[in-house]
Amino acid sequence: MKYLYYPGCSLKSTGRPYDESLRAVFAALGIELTELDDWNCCGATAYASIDENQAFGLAARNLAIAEAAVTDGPPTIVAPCSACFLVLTKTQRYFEDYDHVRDGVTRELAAAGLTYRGHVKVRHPLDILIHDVGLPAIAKLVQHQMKGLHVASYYGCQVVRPFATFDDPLYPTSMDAIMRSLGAETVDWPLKTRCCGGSLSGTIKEAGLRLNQHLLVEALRKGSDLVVTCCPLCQFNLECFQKQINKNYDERISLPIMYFTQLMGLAFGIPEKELGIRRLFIDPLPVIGALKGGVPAHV
Amino acid sequence: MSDKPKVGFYWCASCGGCEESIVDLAEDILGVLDAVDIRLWPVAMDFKRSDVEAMADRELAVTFLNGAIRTSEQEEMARILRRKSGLLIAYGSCAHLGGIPGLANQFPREEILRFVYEQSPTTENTEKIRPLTSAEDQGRKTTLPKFFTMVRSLDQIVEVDYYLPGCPPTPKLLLNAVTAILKGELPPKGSVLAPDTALCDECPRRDSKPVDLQIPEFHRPHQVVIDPALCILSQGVVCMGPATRGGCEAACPAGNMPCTGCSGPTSGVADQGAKILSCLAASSSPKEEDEIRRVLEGIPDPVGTFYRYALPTSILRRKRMPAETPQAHQ
Amino acid sequence: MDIQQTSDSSGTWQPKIIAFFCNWCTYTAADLAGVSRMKHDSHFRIIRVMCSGRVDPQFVIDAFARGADGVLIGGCHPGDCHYMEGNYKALRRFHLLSRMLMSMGIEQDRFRLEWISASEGEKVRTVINDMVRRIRALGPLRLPAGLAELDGELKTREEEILHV
Amino acid sequence: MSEQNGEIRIGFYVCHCGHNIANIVDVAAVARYVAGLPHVVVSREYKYMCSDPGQELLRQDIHDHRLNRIVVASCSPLLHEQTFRTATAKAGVNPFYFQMVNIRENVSWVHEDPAEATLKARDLARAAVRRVAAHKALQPKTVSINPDVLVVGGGIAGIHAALTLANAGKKVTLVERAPTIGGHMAMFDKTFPTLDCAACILTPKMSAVKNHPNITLWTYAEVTKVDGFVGNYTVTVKHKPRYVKEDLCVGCLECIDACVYKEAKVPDEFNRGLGKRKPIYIPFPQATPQVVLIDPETCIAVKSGKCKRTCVEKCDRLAIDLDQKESFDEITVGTIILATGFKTFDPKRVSYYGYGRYPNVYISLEAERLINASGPTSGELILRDGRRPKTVGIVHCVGSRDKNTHRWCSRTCCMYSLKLAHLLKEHSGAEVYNFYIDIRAAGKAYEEFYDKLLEENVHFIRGRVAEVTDWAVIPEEEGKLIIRVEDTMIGVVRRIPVDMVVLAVGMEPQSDAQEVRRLFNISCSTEGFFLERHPKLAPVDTFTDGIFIAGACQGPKDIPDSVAQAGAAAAQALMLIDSGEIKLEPNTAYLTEQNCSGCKSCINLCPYHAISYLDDKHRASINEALCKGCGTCVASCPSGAIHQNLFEDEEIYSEIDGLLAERSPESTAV
Repeated sequence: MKYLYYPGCSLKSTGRPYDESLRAVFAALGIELTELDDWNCCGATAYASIDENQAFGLAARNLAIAEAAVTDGPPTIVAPCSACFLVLTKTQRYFEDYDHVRDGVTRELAAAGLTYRGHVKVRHPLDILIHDVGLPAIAKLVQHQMKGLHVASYYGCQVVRPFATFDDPLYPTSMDAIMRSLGAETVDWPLKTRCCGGSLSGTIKEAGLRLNQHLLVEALRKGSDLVVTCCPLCQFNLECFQKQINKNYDERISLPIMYFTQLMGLAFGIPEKELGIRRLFIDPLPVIGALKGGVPAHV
Repeated sequence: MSDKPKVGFYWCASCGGCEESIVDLAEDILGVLDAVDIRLWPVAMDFKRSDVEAMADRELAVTFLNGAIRTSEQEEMARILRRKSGLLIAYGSCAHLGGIPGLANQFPREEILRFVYEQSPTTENTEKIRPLTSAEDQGRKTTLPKFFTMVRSLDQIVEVDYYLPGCPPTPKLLLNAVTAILKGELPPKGSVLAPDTALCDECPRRDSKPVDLQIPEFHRPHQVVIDPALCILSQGVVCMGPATRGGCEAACPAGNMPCTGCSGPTSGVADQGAKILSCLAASSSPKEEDEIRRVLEGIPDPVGTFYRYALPTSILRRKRMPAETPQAHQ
Repeated sequence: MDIQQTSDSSGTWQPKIIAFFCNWCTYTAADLAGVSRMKHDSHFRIIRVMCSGRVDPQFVIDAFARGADGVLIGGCHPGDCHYMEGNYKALRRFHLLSRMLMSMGIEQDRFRLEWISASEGEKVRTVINDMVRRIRALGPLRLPAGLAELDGELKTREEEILHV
Repeated sequence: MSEQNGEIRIGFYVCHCGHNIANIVDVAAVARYVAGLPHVVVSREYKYMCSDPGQELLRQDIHDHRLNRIVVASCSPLLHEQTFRTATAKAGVNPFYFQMVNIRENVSWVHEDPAEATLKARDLARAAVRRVAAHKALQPKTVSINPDVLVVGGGIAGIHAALTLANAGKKVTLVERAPTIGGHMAMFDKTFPTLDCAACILTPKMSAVKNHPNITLWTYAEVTKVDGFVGNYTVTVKHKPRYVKEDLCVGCLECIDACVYKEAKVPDEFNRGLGKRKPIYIPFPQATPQVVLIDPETCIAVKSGKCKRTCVEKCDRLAIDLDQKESFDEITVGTIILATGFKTFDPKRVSYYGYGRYPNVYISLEAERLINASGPTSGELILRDGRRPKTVGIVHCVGSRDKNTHRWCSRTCCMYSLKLAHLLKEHSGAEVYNFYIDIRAAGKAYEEFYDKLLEENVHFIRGRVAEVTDWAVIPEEEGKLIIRVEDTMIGVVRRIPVDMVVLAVGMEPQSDAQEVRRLFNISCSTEGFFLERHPKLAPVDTFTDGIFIAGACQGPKDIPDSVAQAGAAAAQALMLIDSGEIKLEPNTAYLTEQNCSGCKSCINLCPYHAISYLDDKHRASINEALCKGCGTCVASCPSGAIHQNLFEDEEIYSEIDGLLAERSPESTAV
């Protein structure tokens, strides 16, 4: 399996553990990821509300160079960041569905000497793992069964809404399925796609923290040992504001929040250095290592 | 001066095969010569255009004109002979349908000239000299006919009374025509002087064709050994017989070659190629789209195969060449 | 007098598309589009036939030769044909015919076969709008005009020829 | 009146259809334009051509102006072609000298620019005028109607249709794929708005079907093949093996007690898995026919052969046959009524309502069984976790009125939700909440029933439920299911904790509706329900003559509507049967022998084997009785020797030419 890889800005900065663990895990699964050469911002900013044409044009530039980059078969972009995935998917959809967007994008790209024919498929790692790789192949690589580990899979709002391309928009299950194939137990919590506070945490802090708190409290109430997620912003919010939440709302929360690919990596026996575990603020290894059949301390 | 009906033979864009076919009458030609007085036959006797122009209108009882119309000279002779002839008969595929020369209607005029005068392997023409329609040399003016943009059948130039189909027409058809003319037993004006049923009717292999024929693959004649007893189409080789007028007694299938359609369609069909295409595609067996595409690729050149003789008289007549502006002549 | 059909009221060129729709699926779908008031481009004209299998390639060629800029055939989805297999015959003819048309200089986008079931009124709208869009991009085909211009090279007045 | 000395005299009529056409198309301009076309003697516009005065106008003109061709530009030929043909024939002109132009569905209803629309209308009119000039007089073929009828589906609609026909003395075969007739209605406890018990009104009709001398009842059977045409259908029916001889079993049920399974272990279909049954079972006490059957998936004997076969020993009538195989019957009928019913929406598709995740979330049919005296809990309202609910929430419009699932209103949910609210309260004294978008109580005594419920102080909260969750944010919510909803009456988002949630699931087409549609050669509408010939004027006819539809297979319906439609379908069938014969559209293919070369290309193209090869003449020959008029052979004949009535090459060419002609009318010579 070969795919073009679109990391986006997050995975180059706050989301580096996601980038590192994803590459490691995909490599272990024999999936070849080629980073899209000269990719640019997906446009997941206020841009769209300022100039739609240029915003679409910005995102479409990535699609255009991806299309040019692949000669055999339809090019597929893997976009792990929820925001990138959403924006690129939206751009592709609108390009297909609306003449004015198609014309706009074509104009914008022409200015940059580019053309886009609309053949690129934008896909999420979860989609690839479930539909292309398949759970049996994942289970086969597991060296350390995550037996007895209670995992809450947290999807956030963007990967499955509004374009539910590969999973249920309100009650997705793909990440849960993957976690179970690692031997872990998944908690059935109803908040898996509820807002993590998003950018509110930086603007209207109180509102952001409240939303954030709901998720953490419910995850614990459902008996989770840790939370896995597939979104850099969610991971950041849930992990980094725990102290503040404990202070403001008199909670005692200390819940590891990691990328689902990191847990996969550990289960596959990939050294934690290659998975960016040390980059996390709340070390998940104790709770995982404590498990029978879990990851030995030395990795 | 004899009072035998005067007859003319003339050729335009043709290979000469039609002229041959007249001699193919063998000893029967003597009977014909007793009955008629041949006044015009460039292949056999000298002639001057002025002699023809000097003839009284309708002086020739019948003119058999073969060949398609590709040059201004051919157009002019056609018009003159129309005027000088009581009956004008389009003789052979080229005059009747446009014929093999008609396949040139797939190419721009310029491309044809360039190939012939510059690019063909046997040509040395470094100065890229092209013929002119008129040139002066020491006060002497010489002219050449104009090379038209497209090939036309005779009836696209002048009114034609009868058609003798075939490449070339068989002696039998010619003899029947001559006899009919002499006896004055002619069918309605504009008729093709051959049966109005398709070739299969007289094909020796007819009965070997299965009623439930489905064609799984198409082959070109050189790719298979054709069984001499079986229907050629049933062997997956394209045979134009079903869409081609009979009268030749299936000469080609009898000689173990598929019919290529030289006699054109029957009167019920406007476009010979479209009809055989419709019939063959429908009778092929695949159902999956990719499989359909693959099997039909077995007919690599639909135009050359289905319109080998009748392109200029088909509904489309000529390939569309949007780039090409209508020819402004030198 | 007759309005020049090639152009709209504002005088700009408008395509002419002939659509052969089968009675049972696509024609019914077009009716449904009507009943559902699905507005779409007007530059096509429907000819109703009982089955897409009735569409003789001669009709398609004739339509082009008479000035159509595009020809659309609409039939039932494979397996749905009211006459069991007519649409398969149409499909096979379509593939060979569109290849033939292309080598005669008629672009692929000008000749189209679509499966539209009686329930797909929306598809009638999208297919027609899309086809009109593509043909606008290609511009006019003008086969009749083209041939007429070529015939301009002929001498029609015998006096020019006969010096007697 | 035929052509005097071959002269063609055309009358053209453009219809306003009230404003439907006239608002967009300049009908006057069209009439003026057509008046200038060759052979057109009369060209008029009129408000409603299909009205009596409109048809009278036709008749009068034909008489006064010796017209011998008629063109009407109005709606779709699928709607009114017959009307105008008849009018033409009444005036003494062969009905096939008529041509219709569709300028409503194909023009005024789909285009907005009046200039473009008018231009298109002119083109279509000009094409029709040219076409009609090429028309030929035709005589339609008539075929006789076999009086026997096939009814597919044994729900209330099928039952009612079968009984109606049988009582009219017609022989009916009723085919039902389940082991018993009764359909969904048999699962209901009571029916709205009268609250009379479903079983009490249904079971008499079920046994009436079983015992009627004119009805052959085939349950556990499916139609696998349909050949022929109106009046003369040949139908193949597959009988699935019951492993019990239907004619010998008397339904004593002793075999069930005798089964080696002492306890019922298999989830039982009729009770929606809320109850259990044994591998050998009878679907429910009043099942019709009263015949047990064996489920091969769970019966040890059928599966492995290793079983004491106590059931076989027990049956002294030797009715049990563990080696039974499927068998086939072929019947001939003249007409067919499809009453194949509906399927309930699967709420797993709307994951946020928690069905399948939270045990105490039920669908309405399950609730019906829970409160049904003959249900798994014998009418006691006991939840899956054994508790008895103190609060119940009924969520309306689950899988209805929702772009993400089904856009349509399922029409029955409001009323059955009200009914369930009443019954649940009655059975358990629980607080009952209804969460609704609108209460649609359009029906005799329906609104009154709604009022009654309001007085029974059932709670009504107007708002679409966002989610059902067990996410408790306050102690009171612990252990409950919380229904999150915006109460649009007071404009706040509310969280209502309940013990039991009932999802009022909507109605959708049967999962195999598409296969059935193909089998019977009819169409489906966008939603996937069977398509009626006309939504108002032919609601139980289909586009295939002799095949009618009744009940929820055509769209969501409650019992009264289904029964009404079943009656209507039966009446339509009777109309055909009693008229004894039907005129067929004369669009068949024919051969001009002198042009046929005997190339045999056409023979294999005909799916109906209507074309044969005459070995003596070496020519093809078409049997017009077998020809259905698709025209595929016509398009293929490489000699142009095959022609099609109503769709002659010449007619289509003149239509093409007419559509594309740009010459001014004065010079348009046909």
